[in-house]
Amino acid sequence: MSKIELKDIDFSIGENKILKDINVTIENGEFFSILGPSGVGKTTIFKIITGALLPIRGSIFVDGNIINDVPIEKRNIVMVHQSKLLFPHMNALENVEFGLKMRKVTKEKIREKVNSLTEFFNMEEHMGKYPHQLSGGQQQLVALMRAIAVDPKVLLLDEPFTGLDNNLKNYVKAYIMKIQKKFCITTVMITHEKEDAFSMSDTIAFLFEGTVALVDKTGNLNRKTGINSIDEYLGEITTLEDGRIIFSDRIIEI
Amino acid sequence: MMKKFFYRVVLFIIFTFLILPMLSMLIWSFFSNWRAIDILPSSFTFAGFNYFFASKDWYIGIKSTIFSMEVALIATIISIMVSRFLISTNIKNKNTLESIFYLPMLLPVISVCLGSHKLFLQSPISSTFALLILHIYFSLPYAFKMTYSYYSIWGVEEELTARGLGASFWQAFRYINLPIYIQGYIGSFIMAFIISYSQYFINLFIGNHNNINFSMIMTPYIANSNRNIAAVYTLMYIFYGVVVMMLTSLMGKNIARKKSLS
Amino acid sequence: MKKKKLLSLVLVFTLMISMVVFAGCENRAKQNQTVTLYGWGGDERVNAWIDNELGKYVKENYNITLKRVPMNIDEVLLKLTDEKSSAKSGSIDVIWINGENFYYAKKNNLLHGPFLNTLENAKKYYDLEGASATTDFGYATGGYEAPWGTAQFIFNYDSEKVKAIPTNAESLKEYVINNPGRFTYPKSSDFSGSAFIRTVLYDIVGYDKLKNLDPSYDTVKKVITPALEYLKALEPYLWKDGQVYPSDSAQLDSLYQDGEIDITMAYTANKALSMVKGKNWPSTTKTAVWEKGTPFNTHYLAISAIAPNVEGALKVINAALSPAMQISKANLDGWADLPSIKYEKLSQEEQGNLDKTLTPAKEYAPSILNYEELSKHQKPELKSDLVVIIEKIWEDVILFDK
Amino acid sequence: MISNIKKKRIQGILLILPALSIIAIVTLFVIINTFIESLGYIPELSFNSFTLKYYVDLFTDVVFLKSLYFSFKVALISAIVATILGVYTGYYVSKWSDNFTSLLYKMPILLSYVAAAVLIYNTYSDKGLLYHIISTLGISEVKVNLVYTDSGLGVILLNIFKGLPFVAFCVAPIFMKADETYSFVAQNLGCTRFQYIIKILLPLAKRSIVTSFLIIFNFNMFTYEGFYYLGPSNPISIGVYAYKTYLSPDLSNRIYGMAINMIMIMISIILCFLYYKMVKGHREGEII
Repeated sequence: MSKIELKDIDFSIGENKILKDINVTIENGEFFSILGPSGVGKTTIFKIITGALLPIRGSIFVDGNIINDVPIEKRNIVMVHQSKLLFPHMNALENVEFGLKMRKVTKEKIREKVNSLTEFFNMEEHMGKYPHQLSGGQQQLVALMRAIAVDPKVLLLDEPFTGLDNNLKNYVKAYIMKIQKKFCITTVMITHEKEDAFSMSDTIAFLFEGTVALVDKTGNLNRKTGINSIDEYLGEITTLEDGRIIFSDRIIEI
Repeated sequence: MMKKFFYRVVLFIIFTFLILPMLSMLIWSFFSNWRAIDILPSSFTFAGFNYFFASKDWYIGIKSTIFSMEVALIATIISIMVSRFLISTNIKNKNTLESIFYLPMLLPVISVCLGSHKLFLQSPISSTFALLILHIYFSLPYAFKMTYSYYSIWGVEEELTARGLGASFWQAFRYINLPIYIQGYIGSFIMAFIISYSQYFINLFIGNHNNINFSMIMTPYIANSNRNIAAVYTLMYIFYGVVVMMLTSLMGKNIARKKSLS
Repeated sequence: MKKKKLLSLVLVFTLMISMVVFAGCENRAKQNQTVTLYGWGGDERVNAWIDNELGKYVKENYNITLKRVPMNIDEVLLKLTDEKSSAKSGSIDVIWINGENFYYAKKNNLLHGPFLNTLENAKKYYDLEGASATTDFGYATGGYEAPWGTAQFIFNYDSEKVKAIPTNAESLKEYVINNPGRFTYPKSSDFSGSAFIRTVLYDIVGYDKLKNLDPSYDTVKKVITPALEYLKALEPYLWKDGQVYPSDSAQLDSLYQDGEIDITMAYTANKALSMVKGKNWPSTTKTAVWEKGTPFNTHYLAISAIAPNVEGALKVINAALSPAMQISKANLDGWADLPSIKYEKLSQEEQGNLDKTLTPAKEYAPSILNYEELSKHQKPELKSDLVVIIEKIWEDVILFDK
Repeated sequence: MISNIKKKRIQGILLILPALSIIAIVTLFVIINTFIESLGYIPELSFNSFTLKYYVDLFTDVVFLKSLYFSFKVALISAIVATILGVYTGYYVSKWSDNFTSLLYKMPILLSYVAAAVLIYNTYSDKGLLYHIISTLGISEVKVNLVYTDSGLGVILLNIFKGLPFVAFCVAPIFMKADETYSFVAQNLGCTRFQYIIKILLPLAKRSIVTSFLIIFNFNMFTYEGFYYLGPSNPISIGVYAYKTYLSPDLSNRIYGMAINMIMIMISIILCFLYYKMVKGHREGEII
C-alpha cells in the first residue's frame, strides 16, 4: 500500500537506449497498467523497480523515500514473472512459504497466513504438488500467492496471462481483481493486451520505444488521444454510457 | 521401425567402440600374455596389483585425487563467480571477455608450462602454489564452460524472484540457485577434476618431489612394455577417478534431492 | 537438509585436514634429510629396487629419505636448465644419466662436480682409471658422474620360430628377406633403435673407422653410406613393408609379445629373464649378440649443479656404489642390472655373493647369456655428438627419404 | 545513486578478478616469453640475438610443413566425426537415467591421452583385442589394419575415443534440461521428433557444440601422444615434431621448439578469434 514515483529514469545496454526519461507516479492502492507493444522495455521498468537492474540515471521513490540504494530483498516489491518462475525443486506450499521463511516469520504465523491464502485461492488440493504437476493457471495462482504472502508494498505483474487460455485467463483475472480489492495492494501490470489493461486498471501508461507517451485514467481514454502512435495502436474506441468500452472489434466491460 | 533399428545399431557400435578398450584394460590387468595364436589370454596373474599395493603408489594416488579435488573445487567456485558476473552485466566487450576464459583450453600444455616456469621461478611463490595456479589455469575453462552454458540458458531470474520475496543474496543462492544449478556445478567440478587429475607435464615440470601425482607415475609404466603393470595402473587410475565422480554425483543428488523426489 | 549440511561439513573437513597433513609431511621431510633421485621410471623392477633396497639402505645408514621422481632424462635436463637460470634453489639432487645427455648437461654447467674421487666407495672398489669411470660415450666424465651400472645391447628372439639367429648384417638380411614382415627396429630417436643402427654400423663400417670421426653431418654421412644403403635395402621386407617404424622399444616389445615379429632388441642384457619369468614372453625366448660386438655402456649417477642437498646426494651415490648395493642390484630376481664395481677389488665373500646373484635359476638359464659371453662381444659407444648426428642422418635418409 | 552503481561495479570486479588475473597473467607471460625466445633470445643459455632465422628455417623445412598439414588433416577429420557422433550419443545419453551407462561412457574422458593411446593400441592394433574377438567368432584370415597407417587412422580412432564422450558429456545436460522445458511445448506446436531435435535442441546446444568442437580440434592438432603411439613414422605430426625439439639434449634446439610453440599458439589464437566472431554474430538469436 504505497505510492511509487519514477523520476527521470534512463536505462541502456551498451549503446542501446532501452528507457528514456521515464516519469511516472503510481498512487497508493491504485491498479496501474503499462501498455505497449512487446519489446519496448516494459519488463526493464519492472526490473528497475524491483532492483534487479540499476538505472543509469534517475530515482525511484516509494512513499517519498528514495530506494535506489536499497537492495532487492529489502524493497518489499514483488514481481510475478510472466513465466511464473516457481522454484522447480519446491512444491507449491514451499514456494508460498519461501518468502515468509526468509523473513524469519514464526511457524504458526506462516501456517496461519498460508492457510488463509490457500482458502482464499481455493487451492487446498494442489499445495503438495510440484510446479510441473500444476496447470498453467494453477502455477499462476501459486505465483500470486507466493507474492502476496509477504505483504508486499507493491505487486508487479508481468504479462500475467501469458500462456493461459481464455477460461483460465478469466479465472486468474478474477482472482487478481479480488486480491486487489481485498488487500488494497498497489498493483502495476505490464501487458500488451489492450482489453486487459482497459478492463482492469485505474490508470494506464502507454510505453512506446522506451518513453512514456501518455498516462491517464482509464475513464478518460474514451476518445482519440491526439497522439498518433497511441491512436494507431488502440484503433477506434468508444465508451458506452454503462461504462463498457467498444474497441473496433469487440465490447469489453470495466 | 527400420530407422529406429538403424539408430540403435549406430549407438551400439559407438558404445562398443568406447567400451572395448576398457575391456582390454580389464583383461590385461589380470593376465600377462595373450599371443595372436591364442584364443584366450593365458598366464593369470596378480603381479600388477601386488606391485601397485606393495609400492607406495596407491597412497600417491589418493594424494593426487585430493589435490585435484581441491583444484576442482576452487575452479568451480571461481567459474561460478565469473559466470554470474558475465550473466548479470551488459558491458560492451562481454564476448571478448568470455573468449579470454577459453584461451587456456586452446594453448598446448607444454608451451604453457615451459613459458610459465620462468615466471614462477622469478616470483616468490612456492612451487606447490605455482602448481596449484597452473592446475586451476587449465581446469578453469572447462568448469567455466559448463557453468556458463547453464547460466546463459537459464539465467538468474529465479534467484531474483527469491530476492524479491525477501531472501538475502546468500539465502537466494543457497535455497534457490544451488538446488537448481547443482547438476551444472557437479558437471563443472567433475570436468575440472578430470582435467587436473590427468595433468602430467605440469607436475613433472613445475612441481618438486612432493608433487608427484598419479599420472606422473603411471605414464612411464604405460610407455613401457609390461602391459600387465600398465593395465593395472590405468585401471586403478580410473578407479580413483570414478570413486570421486560417484561421490560428487551422490552429493549433488543429495543437494537436489527434493527435486529428484518429484 | 541436515544430511546435506553434514556431508558438506565432512567434505570441508577432509579437505582441510588433508591440506594440513600434506603440509605436515613436507615439513617433516625437511627436518629429516631428503634426497631426490630423478630418473626414468618405466620399469617396476628398477623402481622397486630403488625404493626398497637403496632407499632402505640410505635410511638405515645415513638417515636419509630417498625420494624417487619418475621423469625422463631429457625432461629432467629441460627442468634443470630453467631452474638453474633462477635464483631459487632447485628441486633435483641426484640424476640418473649417461651419454649425450651427460655430454650436454656438463657442457651447459648443469652438473655439480667433480665429486667421484671424493667418494669412499669409489676409491675403494672402483677402477677410477678404467674406461667406464673416465669416459662416457667417448667423452671424459671428468669425475662429474659416478658409474652405477652397465648395460649391453642384445637381441631377444623366440628360438622356436627363429632357428638360427642372425649374428651379423649379412645373415640378418638373409633372414629378413626370407621372412618378410617379421622383423623391424625402432626409430633412431629411441635408445634401442639408435643402438641397433650402431650395431649395424660396427658390423658394416667397423668401430675403428668410426671412433675418431669428425662430428660433422657430411663427413659422417659419407662414411656410413654403405650401412645406410643396407638399411634402405632391408626396408621393403620389414614389418608393415617398412612404412612404419615403432616409436620405441616398448612398442617393439609389444609386437614381439603379440607374436607379430620374432626378434626384439633391448639395451638391458638380462631383460629376457624377467619377461620370461613374468610370463610376458614365451619361455623359448633367448638372447643373442652379434659377432663383431654390440654397443655397451655405463649408466651413471650425477648431481645437479643447484642441488638443494649436495651432502646427502653424495651419501646416496656413495651408497649406490657400495658392494652391498651393487650386488643386490645385480640380483636376477630384482633389477638384474650388470654391476659396474671392479670384481677384483671385492672381498672373497662379496665375490661369492655376486657370482651367486648373477647365476640364474636353472629353468631360466637358457633365456639369457652369461656374463662371459656378453663381455666377449662388447664394443664401446661412439662419441655422443656422433651418435646424435647418426640418428639425424637415419631420420633424413631412411624416414624422410631426403 | 552513483554509489550503488559503483558498488555493483566493484562487486563485479571482485567476481572476475581471481579468474581473470590467473588467466591473463599466465597467458600473457607465456605468449610474450615464447615469442621472445622464439626469436633467439634466451640469455640464460647465452643466445642473445634477435632473428627470424628460426621461423624461416621451419617454414622452408618440408618435413615441418608436411607435419603441419598432416596434423591439420587428422585433427579436422577426427574432430568432425567426434562431434557428430558425440552429439548423437549425447542425445541418447540425456534420456537415460541409468547411472551405470552414463558413467561408462564418461570413462575415456578420465583417461590421460597416453593411457588412452595404449588402450586403443591394445584393442585395435593388428593383433589386439578386436582381432581376438573377430578370430574367435570364427572368421579366419582376418586382417585388422587400423593403427600405424599413413592415413593416421589409429590417431583418428584415439581422438574420437577421447573426443566423443567429451562432446556427449558437454551437450547431454543441456539436452536433458532443454527436454524438460521445451519438449512439451514443441509437441504442442506439432513438431515431429526430428524437427524438434533439429529446430530446438541443436540450436540450444549450439554454443556448447561449437566450443567442444574447437577444443577437441585444437587439442588433436597439437597433441603428440596419439601420433607417437599410433601414428605413422612419416609424416610425423606437429606435436611430435615440437616435443622432439624441446627435449633434444642439445639446448640450441630449444629455440626451434619455442618457434613451433609460437606457431601453435598463433593457430590457437586464430581459432579463438574465429570462435569469438561466430559467437558474436549469433548472439541475437540466442535464447537467454
